[in-house]
Amino acid sequence: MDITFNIGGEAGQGIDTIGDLLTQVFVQSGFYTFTIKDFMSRIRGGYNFSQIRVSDSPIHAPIDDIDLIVALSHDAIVGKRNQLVDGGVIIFDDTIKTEELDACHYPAPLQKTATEVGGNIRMMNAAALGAVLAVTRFPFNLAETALSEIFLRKGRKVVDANVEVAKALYNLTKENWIGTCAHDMSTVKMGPCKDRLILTGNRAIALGAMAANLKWISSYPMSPSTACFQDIVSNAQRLKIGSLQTEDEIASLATAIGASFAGARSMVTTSGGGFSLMVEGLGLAAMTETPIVIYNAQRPGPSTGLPTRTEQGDLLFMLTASQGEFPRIMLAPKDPIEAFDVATRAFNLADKFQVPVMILGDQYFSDSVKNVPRIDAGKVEIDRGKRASTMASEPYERFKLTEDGVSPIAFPGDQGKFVVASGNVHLENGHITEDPDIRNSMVEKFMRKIPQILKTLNPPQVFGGRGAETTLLTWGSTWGAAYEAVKVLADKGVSINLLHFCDLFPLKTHILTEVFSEAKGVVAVEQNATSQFAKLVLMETGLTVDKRVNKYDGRPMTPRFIMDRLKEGGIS
Amino acid sequence: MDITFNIGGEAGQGIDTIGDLLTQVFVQSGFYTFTIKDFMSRIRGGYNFSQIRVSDSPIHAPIDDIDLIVALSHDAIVGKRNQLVDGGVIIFDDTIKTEELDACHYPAPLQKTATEVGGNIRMMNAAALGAVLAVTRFPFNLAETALSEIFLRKGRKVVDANVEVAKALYNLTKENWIGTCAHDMSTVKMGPCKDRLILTGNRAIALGAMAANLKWISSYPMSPSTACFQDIVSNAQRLKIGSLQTEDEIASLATAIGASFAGARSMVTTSGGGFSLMVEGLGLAAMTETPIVIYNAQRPGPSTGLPTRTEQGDLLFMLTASQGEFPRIMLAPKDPIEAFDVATRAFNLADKFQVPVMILGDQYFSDSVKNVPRIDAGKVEIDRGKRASTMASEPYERFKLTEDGVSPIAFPGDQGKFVVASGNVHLENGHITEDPDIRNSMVEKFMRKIPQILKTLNPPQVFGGRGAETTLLTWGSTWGAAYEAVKVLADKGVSINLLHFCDLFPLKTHILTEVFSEAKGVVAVEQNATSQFAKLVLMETGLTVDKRVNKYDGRPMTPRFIMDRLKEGGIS
Amino acid sequence: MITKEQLEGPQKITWCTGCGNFGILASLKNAVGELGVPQNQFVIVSGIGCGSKIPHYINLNAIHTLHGRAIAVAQGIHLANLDLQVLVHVGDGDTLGEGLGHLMHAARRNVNLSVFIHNNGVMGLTKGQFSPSAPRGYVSSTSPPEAGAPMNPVNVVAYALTAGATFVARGFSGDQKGLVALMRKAMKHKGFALVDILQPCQTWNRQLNWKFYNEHTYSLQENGHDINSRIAAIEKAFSNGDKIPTGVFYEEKAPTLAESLALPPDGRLRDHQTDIKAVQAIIDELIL
Amino acid sequence: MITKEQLEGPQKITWCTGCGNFGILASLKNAVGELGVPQNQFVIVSGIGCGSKIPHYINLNAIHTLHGRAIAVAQGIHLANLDLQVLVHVGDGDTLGEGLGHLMHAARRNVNLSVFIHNNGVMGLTKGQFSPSAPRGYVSSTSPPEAGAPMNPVNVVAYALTAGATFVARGFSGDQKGLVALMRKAMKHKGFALVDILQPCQTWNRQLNWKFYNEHTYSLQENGHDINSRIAAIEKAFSNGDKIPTGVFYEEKAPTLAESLALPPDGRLRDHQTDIKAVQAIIDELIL
Ligand SMILES: Cc1ncc(C[n+]2csc(CCOP(=O)(O)OP(=O)(O)O)c2C)c(N)n1
Ligand SMILES: Cc1ncc(C[n+]2csc(CCOP(=O)(O)OP(=O)(O)O)c2C)c(N)n1
Ligand code: SF4
Ligand code: SF4
Ligand SMILES: [Mg+2]
Ligand SMILES: [Mg+2]
Repeated sequence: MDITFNIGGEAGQGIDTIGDLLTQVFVQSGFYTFTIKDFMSRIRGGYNFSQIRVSDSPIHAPIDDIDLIVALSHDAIVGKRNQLVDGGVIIFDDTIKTEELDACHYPAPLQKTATEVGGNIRMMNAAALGAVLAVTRFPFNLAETALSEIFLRKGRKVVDANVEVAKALYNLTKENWIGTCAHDMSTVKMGPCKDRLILTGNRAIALGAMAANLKWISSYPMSPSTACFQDIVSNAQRLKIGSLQTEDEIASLATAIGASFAGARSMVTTSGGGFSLMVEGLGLAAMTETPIVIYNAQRPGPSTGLPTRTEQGDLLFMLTASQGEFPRIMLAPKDPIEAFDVATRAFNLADKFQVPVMILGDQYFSDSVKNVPRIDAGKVEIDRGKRASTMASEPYERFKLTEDGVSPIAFPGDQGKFVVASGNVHLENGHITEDPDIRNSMVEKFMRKIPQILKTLNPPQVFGGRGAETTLLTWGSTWGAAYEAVKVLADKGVSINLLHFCDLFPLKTHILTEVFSEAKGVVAVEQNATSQFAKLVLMETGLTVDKRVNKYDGRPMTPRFIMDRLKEGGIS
Repeated sequence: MDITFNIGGEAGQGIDTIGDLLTQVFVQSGFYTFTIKDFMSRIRGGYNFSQIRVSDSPIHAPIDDIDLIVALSHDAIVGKRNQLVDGGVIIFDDTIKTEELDACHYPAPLQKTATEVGGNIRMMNAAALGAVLAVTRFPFNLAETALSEIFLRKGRKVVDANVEVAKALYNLTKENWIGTCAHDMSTVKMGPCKDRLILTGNRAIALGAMAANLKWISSYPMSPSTACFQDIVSNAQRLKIGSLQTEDEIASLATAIGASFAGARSMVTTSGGGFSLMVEGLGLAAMTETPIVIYNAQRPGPSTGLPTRTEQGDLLFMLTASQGEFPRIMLAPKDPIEAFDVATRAFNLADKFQVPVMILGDQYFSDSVKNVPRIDAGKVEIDRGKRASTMASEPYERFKLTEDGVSPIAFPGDQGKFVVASGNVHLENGHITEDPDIRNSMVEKFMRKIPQILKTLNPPQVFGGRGAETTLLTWGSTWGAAYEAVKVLADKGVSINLLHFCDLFPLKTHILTEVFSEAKGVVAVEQNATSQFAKLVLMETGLTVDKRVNKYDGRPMTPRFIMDRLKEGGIS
Repeated sequence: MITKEQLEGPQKITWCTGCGNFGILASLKNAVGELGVPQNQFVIVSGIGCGSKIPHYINLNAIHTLHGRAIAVAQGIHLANLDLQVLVHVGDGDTLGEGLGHLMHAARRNVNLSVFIHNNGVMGLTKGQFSPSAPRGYVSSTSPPEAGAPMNPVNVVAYALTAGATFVARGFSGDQKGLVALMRKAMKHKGFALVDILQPCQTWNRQLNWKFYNEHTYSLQENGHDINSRIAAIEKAFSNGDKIPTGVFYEEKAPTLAESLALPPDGRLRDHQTDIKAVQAIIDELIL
Repeated sequence: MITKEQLEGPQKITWCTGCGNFGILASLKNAVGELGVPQNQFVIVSGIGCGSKIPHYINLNAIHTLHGRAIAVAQGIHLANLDLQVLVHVGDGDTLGEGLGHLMHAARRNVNLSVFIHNNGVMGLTKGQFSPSAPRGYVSSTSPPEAGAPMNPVNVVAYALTAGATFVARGFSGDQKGLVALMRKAMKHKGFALVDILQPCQTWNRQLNWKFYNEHTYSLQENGHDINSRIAAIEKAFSNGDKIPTGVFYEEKAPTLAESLALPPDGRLRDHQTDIKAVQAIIDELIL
């Protein structure tokens, strides 16, 4: 079973809620889901959709084929019709004026039923759900349990009303609708999925940060990162996290640097344009060796670009941002499960090496919803790195030259110490100098950190077994589509595997060079126009990829997109 | 003849003026000079120096050996003593308390003579000059003519007083000083140098910009770029150039983008920290295809780093700065002569391709003084690129899709046209869109510019003949030291040449790959710690250098430094 | 006179039904239409936000810039060509947060711009977070959960007055007639003119809505106010407790920035050719 | 009481002889010494400029940050540990140009900081360009050659008052006794305290020199001034024609930003451990 629902309509019509409801019903019923959100940079109107893929085995990406469309506007009827499979069905509110549609499609009285049965037009959500379930002949009792649980928090009355509306439309549909849907779920019982935690990338980062003892966040809203910030703010009171929406991104990073300098684990969230404004501050964090975590949820640029769309276009920018040279760490989680882990690791790495750690997400990663196993927050280990001894007799030196390049840290207020730092070149004690020898020592101190960092980072993962003829090379969120493409092709007998990087920089080259030498052809698959990761690999190893698959229209990568490009290149 | 003078003392003591005077006297007398300035980030006190190398053949870099030190403070006596050649002389003001120095050194009554003979302690400059000339037995009549010309602008009286002071100390020295200087210039007549224009890199950029019809500059002071901005401001009234010191660098670039959008050739000057703040604006310029020239005079980073020192540390940062992907042009002049040309080309390239053009200088390039031939401003060609026809019948589209990726430009106020631009993804007419196909077209439009740009850029230059065993690879200001090192080694019979880039990006690879394949070993010589240009070459061509020479103490590269490193690597 | 048809917007409007931006757009069309400046001499410069989409809904030269930087860009456009009538349309998040420095400094320089602030007390386009002009305690998704917006709002009229703006007014999107008059005055003013426009955000801000403004605004001009005293104007700006004053707070003739710069006599840097002989002279003066 | 010896600066001073910064440093040592706060609880945060080198000349915790960003960094330090006494030392170019937005917003939030502006009317460290507080017409290497600085100066006292600062004063480096008193008041004040310090730059600014200030300043307190009225304070701030007022302009008790944030009861985020069970509960609430 592998079925995709597309819920489309105008911004403000509640399509997100319908999508979430559907996702929840299917997860509750034991199925794997993968939901993407596609919306315009406007608050009302336009054409948005939420697309839910449901399967009885694990899934990791959206696919192009749509089985069922729920349309709340005329645009939504036509918007994705070219992706509807043969025998696919469009359910649309019967108040929408439209050209004659085949009888297989279904003008459903969504608004009407919501108002008449539920007494509230907003229950159109439940109505839509009822229609979808009826069309797919999904057993209503399964959904009923799910709905009860979902709405339970809102009280019995809300549950009953929603179930009633859904049921009304369910029954109505069974009676009235004359089409048939290719998918018959009537025999479905409970799926095998036990992963009942459904998470977006944004939320996973937020949870990871909170579990890692984040104590300060200062940010400025910017799509698609805002939800991560909001998640943390909404739990700030409960967990005692200092949070501030600053006047701009410059202040957000500067404030976070201050908080970290004073001893609080700190983070900022932003997107590329906001990160652009943080570039000078990044250098200050680096020069003062103040740990900091920066989460950049990328979107298509340059400039304002496409604010609510997806791209992996900031990799090289973040790699070299800010004047001068300094070590930094870059991580790009592939999905929400990994994101939680990455967020916790980010804080440990920042503290351990006293360098900026940057997490690269993107709108697709940030907003798409995946079901994952329960996360055990108790397992998160916290490593705050080298702390200066509390009873040293010598005057404290914040930038003591050490073998591994990392100096024991102290915070202002610590007994018997004065902590001094500067963005200027400085002595071991933090006071400024222009001495060329000390300058050299401090540069070399920075460089010594890199091999230490490399030892700590995770190697890339190989999926599909070693020694394939064709290797796909991916990083971050593109993993899912590539992973599924590899699976499909491997099943067809193609010799193909996937080399995937979460820990991007400094680049671990060991497995990379092996896999490159094993493969006849390496294909870089990236959500950008210039194959930035392939460039990074080339720059760090001299190894060139043989082919590039690029998507830069702002819409997420799909397995089909990759397979089509591979086919053009003779791989299929 | 190749002699180096080092004039050292405290900030505010006028060592710069002594250095300039010496430079001018030698240039007037027909010698080649090369002057570097070394100063601390403070206004008074400390230890600064001006170092003038004088030769009867062209010279392009400072060297480590110093023949004569003029010391106005105790620090200046000891500061460079380890670089003094055998038989070198230190002239120091006799009021400075110091340990016994060998009799070969000279405690000169500089202050005293200035006050007693000139009536003004500030004439210590002329006194120092007199002492230097006497010590080197330079014919005073040659200097006299030079001094007269130099001070002529200040009036006869000033000339006379200065000549008198210089002469007094000249004679006093001849009488009193018992040492001898290894350099005897008594037989010197006039040198062969006819290049009487003495220029810094900063000034050359300013002149080039002014000759290229720069009409708008908005900047914010930042060492070592400030002098370039100041030079333009000081001529603003005469040339009618709009100029504004803005509140910050963000505003400086944003204002310049506005001025350029409205039709005025525009520029900003800054250093790395200021450029960090311009990163978001850079993306706006790119997305709106507004021509802009950005001059970054680099200094050692990260962060505030060493404000008055030199480094080539921002190359990769500028290469990928700002979110998203877009074409840009990067140029790094090797010296003031080339800088004038680069500045004029920068504006033409910006207009022709409607992309940001970045000029990379550095403190060494910006502040060092070189003598160059007279520049003929009349030869500067101005190419403002494709202008939209004035009598088109169709509605004007600022971002019309064209074969070469460049759309005819119009400015607000042009008859019959509305010029619309946006930092968001936009239609050909400049209004915003989220359409994936248009997004793709616009990305591809950007990419189409790159091959066009490549055709227009200059290839790298090879010095020392093709086909050598060892090739030094340099960019920007490191050229001079490498050029001289190559000359010395080649004279010794070493098979060595120099491959040098001024036009850095997009990278022209033709000659590069040839030279790499000819050489047994390529050595990247860079004023940074991570060999950024070597990384760029690798990233663009897959070619790896064999050895790296790096200097990152903030002091300029010298031929000796390079030769020492080469020797360590077995090349000498 | 430019007709409504000539100004007809190139794109379909994407604002929410009932949004205060509609009233601003309508007023703008009116003011532009009747100003007597040729249509192709207007340039709209906007930031990023709901209100900053306005250039796509009216047919004029325009540049839709960055969040917070519109005033700086506009300053450059103006100085490159003094013939242009440069109008800045920006949000409150935009200009009072990210771009506050540019606003204050452009006001201080008395740059000849008309700045129209679409002031809705929220960040509309990013979904309703509190903006710098949101009231203290305003609850949104990014304010501390218990306290709401933990500070007093930016009083943009007072800020602009303190910085030295030479025309400062406040309009209300619901009073189009008044707003047109203020816009026209701002456009005619030589110097930095700012109109703070009360603009209900129908979707996010439930507090500063149509009803609230209808009940809590009053006209300065109808209630006697001396527009020639900066300090009186500041005092009025701060007197916005229960009742918010609208109308002109302050007006003054003062030298504009352009008068101090080395612009060509016709004020058109864009078409000016530097005298290359003068450049040669500058070079030759450097020759020893 | 912290002794002069304990505060002895770690580095040799690099300021020019006669610089107004010496008086500020001496006053600071005095004020810090007598405040009654343990020495290791002080943190100096500075920007970039001559005055911003002060942390190297006094023995306290310190971070020498970026041009314009000191207040934002200081805000973070303060909120991470409310025990700290956070002092911001910044230049006029620094804070009134590059960093003006941060100043205004921190004032508005009433962040508990003491901000000391080394106000010399020039950019000292970059060699004397006009700063935002240079007088109109002030000639320097980057002002239009004919006009000089082409705008009125930033009146930082008026700006801070308008933004909502709860303690605003002006001192003079030449009046150390007065300055120590103001600094001490600023440090004791709970909320955003700003002291504008008139600081002659001996090297570059020939106009705003010792003589000028000695002759053109007067004490507010000695001449009767109501420090409880914001509007009166603003009026005084603007009354700086021939005579420049010094002393306290305004003082007010008001909630600080920290009171609105979700800080732990002891105000020490730095040592707080998030209750991991609460995090688990948040996760578990998401499970269907
Ligand atoms: C540098 C930067 N930071 C953040 C954003 C995201 N952003 C877009 S619009 C907006 C807020 C808009 O608020 P406002 O200026 O009040 O305009 P409104 O939408 O309310 O009209 C923000 C924060 C951005 N585009 N650029
Ligand atoms: C982002 C940035 N821009 C510019 C500079 C260069 N810079 C260093 S100090 C300074 C001016 C300092 O003026 P002010 O703040 O008044 O301090 P003062 O030296 O007068 O004490 C400038 C522009 C910088 N360090 N960083
Ligand atoms: S969100 Fe608010 S400001 Fe934005 S368009 Fe809708 S009503 Fe208007
Ligand atoms: S330049 Fe001015 S401010 Fe800087 S140290 Fe010298 S006198 Fe003081
Ligand atoms: Mg708003
Ligand atoms: Mg200053």
